Amino acid sequence: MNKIKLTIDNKQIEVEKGTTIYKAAKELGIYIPVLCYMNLEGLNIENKPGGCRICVVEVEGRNNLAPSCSTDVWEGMVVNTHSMRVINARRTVMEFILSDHPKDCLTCAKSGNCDLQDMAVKLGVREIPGQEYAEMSTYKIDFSPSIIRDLDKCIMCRRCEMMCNDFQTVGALSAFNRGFEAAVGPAFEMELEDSTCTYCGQCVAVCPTGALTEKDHTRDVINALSDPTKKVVVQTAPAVRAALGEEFGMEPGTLVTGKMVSALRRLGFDYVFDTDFAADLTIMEEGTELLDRLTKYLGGDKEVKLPILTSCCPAWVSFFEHYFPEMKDIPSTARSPQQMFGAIAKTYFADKISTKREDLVVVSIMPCLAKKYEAQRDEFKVDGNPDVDFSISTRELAHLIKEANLDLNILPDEDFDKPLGESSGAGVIFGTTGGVIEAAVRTAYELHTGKKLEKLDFEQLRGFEAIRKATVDFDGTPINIGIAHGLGHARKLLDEIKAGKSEFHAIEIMACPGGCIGGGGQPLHHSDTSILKARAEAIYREDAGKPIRKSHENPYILKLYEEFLGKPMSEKSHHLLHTAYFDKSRKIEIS
Amino acid sequence: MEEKSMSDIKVKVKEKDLIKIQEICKSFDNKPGELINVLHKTQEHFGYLPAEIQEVVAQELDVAVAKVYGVVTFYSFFTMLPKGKFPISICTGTACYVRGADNVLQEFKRQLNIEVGETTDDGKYSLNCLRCVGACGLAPVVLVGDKTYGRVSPEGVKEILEEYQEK
Amino acid sequence: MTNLGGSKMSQHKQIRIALNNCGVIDPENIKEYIARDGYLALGKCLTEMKPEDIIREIKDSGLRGRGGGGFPAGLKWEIAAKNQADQKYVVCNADEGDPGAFMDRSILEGDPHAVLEAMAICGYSMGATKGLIYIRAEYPLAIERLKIAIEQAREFGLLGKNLFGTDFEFDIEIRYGAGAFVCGEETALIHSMEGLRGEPTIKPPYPAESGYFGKPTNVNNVETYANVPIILRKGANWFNKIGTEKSKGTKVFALAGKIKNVGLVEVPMGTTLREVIYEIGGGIENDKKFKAVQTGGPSGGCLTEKHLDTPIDFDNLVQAGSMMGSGGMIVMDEDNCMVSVAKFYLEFTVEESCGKCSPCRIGNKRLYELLDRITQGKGEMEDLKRLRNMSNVIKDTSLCGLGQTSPNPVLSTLDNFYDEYVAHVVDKKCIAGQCKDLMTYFVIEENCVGCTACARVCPVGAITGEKKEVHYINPEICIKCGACEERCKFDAIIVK
Amino acid sequence: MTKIKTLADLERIKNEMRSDKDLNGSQDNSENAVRIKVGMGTSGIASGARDVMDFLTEALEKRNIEAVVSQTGDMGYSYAEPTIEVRKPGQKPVVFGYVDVKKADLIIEKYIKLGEEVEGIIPVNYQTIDD
Repeated sequence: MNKIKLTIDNKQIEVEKGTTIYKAAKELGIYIPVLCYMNLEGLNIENKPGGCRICVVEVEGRNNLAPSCSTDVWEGMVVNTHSMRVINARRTVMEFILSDHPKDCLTCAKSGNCDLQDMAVKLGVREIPGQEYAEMSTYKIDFSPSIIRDLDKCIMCRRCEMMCNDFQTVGALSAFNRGFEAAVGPAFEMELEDSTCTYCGQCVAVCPTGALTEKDHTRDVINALSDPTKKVVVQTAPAVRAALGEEFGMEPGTLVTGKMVSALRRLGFDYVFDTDFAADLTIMEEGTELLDRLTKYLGGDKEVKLPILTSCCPAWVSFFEHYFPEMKDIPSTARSPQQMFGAIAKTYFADKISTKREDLVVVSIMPCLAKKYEAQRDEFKVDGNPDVDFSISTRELAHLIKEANLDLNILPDEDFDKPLGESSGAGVIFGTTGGVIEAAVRTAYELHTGKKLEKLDFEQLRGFEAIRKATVDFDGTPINIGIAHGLGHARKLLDEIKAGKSEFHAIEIMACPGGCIGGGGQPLHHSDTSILKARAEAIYREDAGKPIRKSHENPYILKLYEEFLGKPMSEKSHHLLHTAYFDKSRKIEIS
Repeated sequence: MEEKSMSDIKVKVKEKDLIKIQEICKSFDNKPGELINVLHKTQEHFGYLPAEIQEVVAQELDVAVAKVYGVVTFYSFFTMLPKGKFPISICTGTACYVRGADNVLQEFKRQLNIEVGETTDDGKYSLNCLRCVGACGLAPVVLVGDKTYGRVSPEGVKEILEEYQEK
Repeated sequence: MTNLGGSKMSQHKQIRIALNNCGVIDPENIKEYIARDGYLALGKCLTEMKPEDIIREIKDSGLRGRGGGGFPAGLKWEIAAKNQADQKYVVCNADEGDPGAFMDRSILEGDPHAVLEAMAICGYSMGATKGLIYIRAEYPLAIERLKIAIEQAREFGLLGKNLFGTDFEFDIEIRYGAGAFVCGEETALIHSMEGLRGEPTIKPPYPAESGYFGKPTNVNNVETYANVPIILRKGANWFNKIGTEKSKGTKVFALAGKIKNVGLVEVPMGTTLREVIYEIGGGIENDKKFKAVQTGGPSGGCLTEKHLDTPIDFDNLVQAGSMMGSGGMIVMDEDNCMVSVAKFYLEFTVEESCGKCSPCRIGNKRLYELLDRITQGKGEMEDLKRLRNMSNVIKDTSLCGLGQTSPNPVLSTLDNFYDEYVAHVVDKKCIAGQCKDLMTYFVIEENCVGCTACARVCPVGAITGEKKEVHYINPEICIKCGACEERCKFDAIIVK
Repeated sequence: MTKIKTLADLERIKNEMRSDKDLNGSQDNSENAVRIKVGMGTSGIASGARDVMDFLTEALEKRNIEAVVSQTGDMGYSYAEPTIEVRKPGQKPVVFGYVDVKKADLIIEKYIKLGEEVEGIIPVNYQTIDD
């Protein structure tokens, strides 16, 4: 009985009580333009400050215009979404917004992919009256290792603030100042590098303008590729292949693995490898560590701490370094696949091709911005030379491909190079929430029980629910597994551990919604979460089609151990594939 | 892997300041909802709210320091800069405006050679505007510290400043 | 206009209801309040009336919120009463931010117990046990007296548990504002009390449904509460005989500006502006010519001669292009430039906008810039159209009451003083002589003796002339600092 | 102080105070005392009301005039502040405006002592709820 009848643009509709005008109109196929409003359906993320006022509509009987994103419908409401009063108001408000926005669209990182630009086009803004004497708010630009903040372009939509605080509970960003001077940024307008930012990049992923963008490394990559004295190796993260096609007009969820390889080869990379290989390696190390801790724990060793937490996600690593430093000995010490790849490439592989470390350049293609930060962490450098030289995002790769005049749509499918290009299906699913732990379970189960798994698809570990719990029977030993995506959800699990109330043996955490497929470096989803789901499905599809689906069966991994590392958790592995964590909490010191 | 200090963030404060802030926060049960009350008390004690003090408040109340900064910069009563020994406030409420407060303000700016919100180099005077002290009958009104001056004219500015010259 | 019930017609235009005890009792002595029937209404309510009876009485009285909007107080209470919750709050909005208004401060300084008593009554009627007074930190004396009053009320058992021997308990805490005009808006006020930036949020939900920490909360301002004990003592029928059909009771104004008797005034709704300005206020200072009266502060508008006989009430003022607001009433004379007045208010709004919504954050800035250009003589006729369109859009699209009313000073001056705008734009003249950039300094040849004092004092060398000869001010160079005029002993320099 | 529990308790305090006609809370019940109230709102104080009050208290005592001086809130006459209300025994209260120390002295010497008129009387211009 909670239905409400109303009229929008002379069309009648019946909707649930509590529906907004915006959503009701959408059901009628009327798309009211919105700017600050963002609804990530299925992820429980909604931003509706009602601040931009672009989505205003005329409601009969109401004095002023109503923001459709945040006004609930009522019985008998009569709405007009395109009266001249509305159109004039929208355009005037847009002129206000643009009057305080730089006009350097030609060189803006967001150009062509900018919600604000699209809106200006849609609303037919052709001039900004009074621009010549309009004061503009200005701030200094912040260049962090991963993210560039140019607050001159901030329109106070508050999406980044919401992601950083409500979803990630990082709290690096907040609205500051008042009125015309108001913007969103870290405390004291400090640089992100000095804040508790984890570089998850979700602020960038939702920013509707060029205020938050990635630090672009494509120029560095071009320079490396043009240097005849360098051998350039590239690795591609699993989530990239499930999203790159979108930048070339393909349907979300299109897998472009082969075309991507072929594009990279044409760009001039000497070796096109796969981060998935390193993901398999991660499973070998992390899975062994898990089994080791588990065995000791079940054997009554009180020194051993459980649950073990995954450590592939660099934003997540930063998060616990900032907020839970007292628990820094709980996560697995295994480095992330990106870093394992770099370490192996610059030792094992460099030796194989008889190239000196400093003449080998490792580029990674990542769905992630935190990877840029991770690549330049001191502990991943040898004599100042980083294991991974440049980490570029899926979006940056798309730019490079376009710049090279290549059309991904018509490129042939090609295969990765060997040996670091071979991977199992387990490596592929690292790209989505639940994937790392599923890959680990596949290996840990078989190594622990000595039995072959009947079924490799662990459906109970999959899905988009914020926090998921599952128990896997390890031949009589029930192993409790927790999964969280989003750091706010991770925080809940960590608080439980801190309080001694955690029931889990192992927990997988990824910082971004949906995992890496929803990373801050991916093609922008523009609030359409069905895109994320399609990417996740593509990842699982790729896994299902792989001849080898378990990390410990990857022949090149086995060969790597045989030729170079010895066995998982060996002295050499420890040196190259593991790391330590640091206390990065904000400390008050007595001066 | 050797333990080395990453770019960890350290905030330095004097011990007695730290204890004072902790005391203030505790008096409000360290509730995040009491942030504004805490900031009032803290500013009352320190005269202003520099970054390191905000950091401590943030930690004590378990609020992100960015949020504390967001609150401090929202409210005009809070300041991150120390005020002069003799803070001068010019009422720019409507009644004072209508009776020429702007001319008085300009004269103070000229005489002190500072802008609104600034403090003279010798730390003696700072200049601020405030909205209606409620002494509209005396408009335009100027406050120096707690002392109120009514019906101030631009010509009277020099006289007021002279009072504090020797102090 | 109906005067006080009964046969006796007073010669006085003022009736003091909200100000009943102001300037009469010692605000720091609860006994003096009790001696004037203080806390009698609370006692009666608790011992003789049901919550719904009280709400009915307030509704019947016709009392409307004195903070600006004029929402019926009884209805507000009723909504809060109907929303069930384990905790509810009674909030007093004492964040009087309207520049040039000091009614609430005066009530709190002069009669704090009236507000405490009213809040307790409101708490009983809606089922709340906690009261919060949100007061500007800039009001130290009012805060001090409130603290004393709360302490004394607790001591006398008039706040706390088992009031008047009943099960009802009620206590009050003080929360401090920190200098943000927007916190007068109730959702912003609530956020501020929660320790957040005082940004308003979209209503609904209204505070009566979801307010302080999500609980049903009733927010009224000081003056509204100050009326409550008297209404309950003297009855709704006594109160609703005062005032006009839709606006009952009285309104306190802070009369200021170019008026002889600056001060607090409380008049029955329906009194005309003329009566307030001339009969109570004593007319214009220095016998200058009346030009405009501004009501409603930055949300209101400037009314003129033709509005002087308009009976003051909520609806009439809105119809005239202004609003009641909280009760600031600023009188302006012929020396006040109305474009500058509009600019003054816009400067205020620009400074006080919270920045959350774009029309208020940016639009008001643009309005201000345009007005500034006009006062500098750089305006064009086209700009007047733009002013109006921008104003209308800002009103139409802003999130909260601040932005929805901020263009009122512009619109009302455009409506009532259009000629003055045109004079600035077309003739590049400021009739009131307030806009410096539109003034020119001249030497009156007859008076100039050629002493060269002016040329020597001019900081930009705009004055030329031989000794003992008439001097000349080059308007191209002159920065209009006025130094020459001040220096000339022969009245030979004038400004026009 | 015992807490007020009933309307009768309230009534009792009221009567106590009423019998002490000046409502100032002092126990001085003398019929012969001059009652003075000083308007001490923010603007009154800003205009110097505190000095006036201190002066009055001190001067009246020194000059042996039986008087009770108390503070009150804003009387509403901002333009004429500081303002004081003086009630001589058996007479109607009179409000004086623009009262500085000098004027206060004059009020004591002329109006209170001799009953002579002093400039600056502000006529009452409002009715109360009890009128």
